[in-house]
Amino acid sequence: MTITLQTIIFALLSVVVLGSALFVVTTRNLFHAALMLILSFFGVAGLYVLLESGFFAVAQVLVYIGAISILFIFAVMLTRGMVAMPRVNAQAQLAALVSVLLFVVIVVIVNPTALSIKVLPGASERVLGGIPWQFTTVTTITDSYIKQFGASLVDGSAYLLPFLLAAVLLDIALAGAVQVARERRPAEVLAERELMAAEAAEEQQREQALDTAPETVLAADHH
Amino acid sequence: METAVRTDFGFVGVMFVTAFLLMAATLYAASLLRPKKPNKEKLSTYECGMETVGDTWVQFRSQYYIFALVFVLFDVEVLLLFPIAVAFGSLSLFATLQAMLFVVILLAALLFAWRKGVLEWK
Amino acid sequence: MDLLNIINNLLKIIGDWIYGLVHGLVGNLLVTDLITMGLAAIILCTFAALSFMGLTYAERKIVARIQDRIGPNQAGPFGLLVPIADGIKMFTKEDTTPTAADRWVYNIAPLVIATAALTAYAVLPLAPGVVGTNLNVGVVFTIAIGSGSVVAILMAGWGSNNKYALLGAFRTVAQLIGYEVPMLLNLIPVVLIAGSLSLVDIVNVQSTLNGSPGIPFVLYFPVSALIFLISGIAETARSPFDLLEAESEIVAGFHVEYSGMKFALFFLGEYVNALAVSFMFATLFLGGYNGPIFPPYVWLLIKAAAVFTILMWLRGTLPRIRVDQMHTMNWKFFVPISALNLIILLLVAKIFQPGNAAMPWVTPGVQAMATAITTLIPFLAGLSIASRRLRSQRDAAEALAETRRAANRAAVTTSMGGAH
Amino acid sequence: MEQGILNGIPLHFFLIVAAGLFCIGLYGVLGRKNAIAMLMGVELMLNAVNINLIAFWRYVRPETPAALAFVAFVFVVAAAEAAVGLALIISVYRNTKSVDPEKLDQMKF
Repeated sequence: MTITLQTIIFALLSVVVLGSALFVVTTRNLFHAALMLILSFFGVAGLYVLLESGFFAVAQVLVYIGAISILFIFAVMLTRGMVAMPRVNAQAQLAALVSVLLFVVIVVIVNPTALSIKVLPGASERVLGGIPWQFTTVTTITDSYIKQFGASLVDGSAYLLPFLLAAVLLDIALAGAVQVARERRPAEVLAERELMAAEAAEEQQREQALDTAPETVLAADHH
Repeated sequence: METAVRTDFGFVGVMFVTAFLLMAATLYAASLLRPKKPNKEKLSTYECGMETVGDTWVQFRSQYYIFALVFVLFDVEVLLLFPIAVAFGSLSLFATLQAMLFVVILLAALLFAWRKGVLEWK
Repeated sequence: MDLLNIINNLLKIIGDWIYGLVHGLVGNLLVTDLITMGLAAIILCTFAALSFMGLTYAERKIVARIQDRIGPNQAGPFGLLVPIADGIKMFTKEDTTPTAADRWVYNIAPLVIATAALTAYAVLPLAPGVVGTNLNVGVVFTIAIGSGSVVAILMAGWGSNNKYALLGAFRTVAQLIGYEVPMLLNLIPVVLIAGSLSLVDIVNVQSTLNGSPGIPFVLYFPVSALIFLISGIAETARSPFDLLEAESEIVAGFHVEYSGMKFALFFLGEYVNALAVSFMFATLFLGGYNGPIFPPYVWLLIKAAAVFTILMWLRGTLPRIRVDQMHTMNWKFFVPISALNLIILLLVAKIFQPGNAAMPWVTPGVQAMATAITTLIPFLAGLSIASRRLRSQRDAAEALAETRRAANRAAVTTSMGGAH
Repeated sequence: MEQGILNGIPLHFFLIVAAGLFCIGLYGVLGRKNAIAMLMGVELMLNAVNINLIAFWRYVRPETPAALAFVAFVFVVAAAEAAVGLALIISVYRNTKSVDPEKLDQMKF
């Protein structure tokens, strides 16, 4: 393997991504965790650049760093006082074991030198879902991939349905989140509680009626 | 063998590193030049001369979070609209109508938030 | 090569000469690229930092003139040395880190904001063939890199461990992310017509070269341009949108704990961002470096300076708006109007697309007129509805206050009558 | 058989980094005692998925935008998930003053 500028950058970015991700899952201070999450997202954007998909690198910065991280930081600050809590729960050691095992399994699977492993008995070459695992050339891409992608989003025979469903999903997510997160006025909350109490009382009454005179109620229902 | 650098994002990286180093150098130079005479009073948290009461965690209103929610919605929407805008020149009328429908669906979310009264600054 | 050509392509010629020089010295293509890119980055950063110094002076002078003052006039002729004096002051001022602060976060925040602001200049086309990098996603990049300053502000607010800093940071971020939405929404029309996210392509579409229509996008989308500019001012948190800072009323918001050079970096970030918004507006809507007679880079500077002058003018004349007005204007006017505009534009720009065989009379000029008129109508309608609504609200509030006053007067007179 | 290599980086490098990120995220989801930290883990996992998708797109099928569409929808889903999840956490915190998922053993508040 030859060492190029790209491999050096790749190594640096990998260290940044994995290191900051480790920091995220181990630190006690949630605000620091959120900052390190941002660094990790940034590193991932760098990996996208190395994969020559600049649009998604920028989109990663715009959506993950510019929007989702802000949501996280706001949530950390709104649930104040929870900055230093116990880091891990009771099953943390088991979780670590599972994660490490999974990692080992994935590394064994994607390791291209272990050609002798066969996924199915009798299979000569790893073929997963129609994509030959071993390929010989990497074709160059042009800038038109953004255009292609954009056209496919509104193409009825491509991804139009998921595209519109994504809009609906965002709609529902916003509606639900606003409904859950908004602070209601005390009067509003009280009114709702009264309504719920009234409903519960009604329910109880009906049940009592059922208990005391089941036959008559059933008969009334029957008619 | 020489490899040509892909200069498109390469320059962004160089610019980022250069800007960061220049600014850090400025801070370092300032740290050499400036006096350093700290005392307890000077290093206390600034609150117009009063002693600070309580910790920094005053109650924040979830209003901020709701603004961030609407922002996230539109951010993701615009992200999906940019590639469509790039491809706009060759789109059919049907495809354009679908893109319009997409914006209309998301505008509905804004109207919902408006009706719920969460866009008010109270 | 004649003199005119040399002047027009001055930047490109210098750049090529430096590249050739370095290549001659080093010989290796990779190393040459790296060195020249580093040089270009240093030049761009220095340009931004120097223009920061110049702009502070220009702004003080111009705002002073607007407000019938003289402005700085002591240091040097016409006070020209004031920026240098400021710089020396900033460098030699003591820089405290509060004991309660979160050290790392507190110290890195100003670096992040300045770096993010400077990196945006990497994609700015300065003249034909002279651009830091012709990124094929340049437009999105300039907006995306702005989220760096949002993160930096939150870091500063948190790191200071000060109630007012944190509250100020929250308010600032609410404003910044709010006004990012109309900014993004009004970028899309430009991309629709240009068919590319590259800033160089967008500038080229606005020139008359290569058979392009040569119409600046401000004529296509006057409404979008206006909303983009106002959102841009709000994005950089300048007056009249500087209510999070409100130097004359409350403590300075998220950077209350900062002093010395770190404070200067926040200030630099703010100015560099404002200048970047001016350059972006000039590039996206005013045709960038295109223009007759003068060399391209001069045109770009003229346009950006004109936009920045508008910014200073607004700062000198308009009163600061209230926080509820600011959010209402954004969420209830700019965002719905921008989205509505976008819906209309998608349809109109598609129907009036040049090159349609059924409608051969449609030229880019016709398309521009169609988009301009169809977006102006809902904008003006929305404006009149909003103003009528606000006026009726204000009238109602005043009527209520008047009745209260009358009731008070009546109560006072009766009580006085009882005393008699 | 020679592998396809892009700029000196073979495909499985990206896959292994993505696997590492995924497993770290998984540990975050399973092992943290704080609901917000768990959501951070989920975001890390989604990022790992995105790396895989883009890597496969670039190395194997750069001519079709299928993987890109998936990536875009992962962005959408990640945004929606973070928005709703954090809203729930804020709401629960308002009612119980806790963000520990193990304490949420009541069906209503």
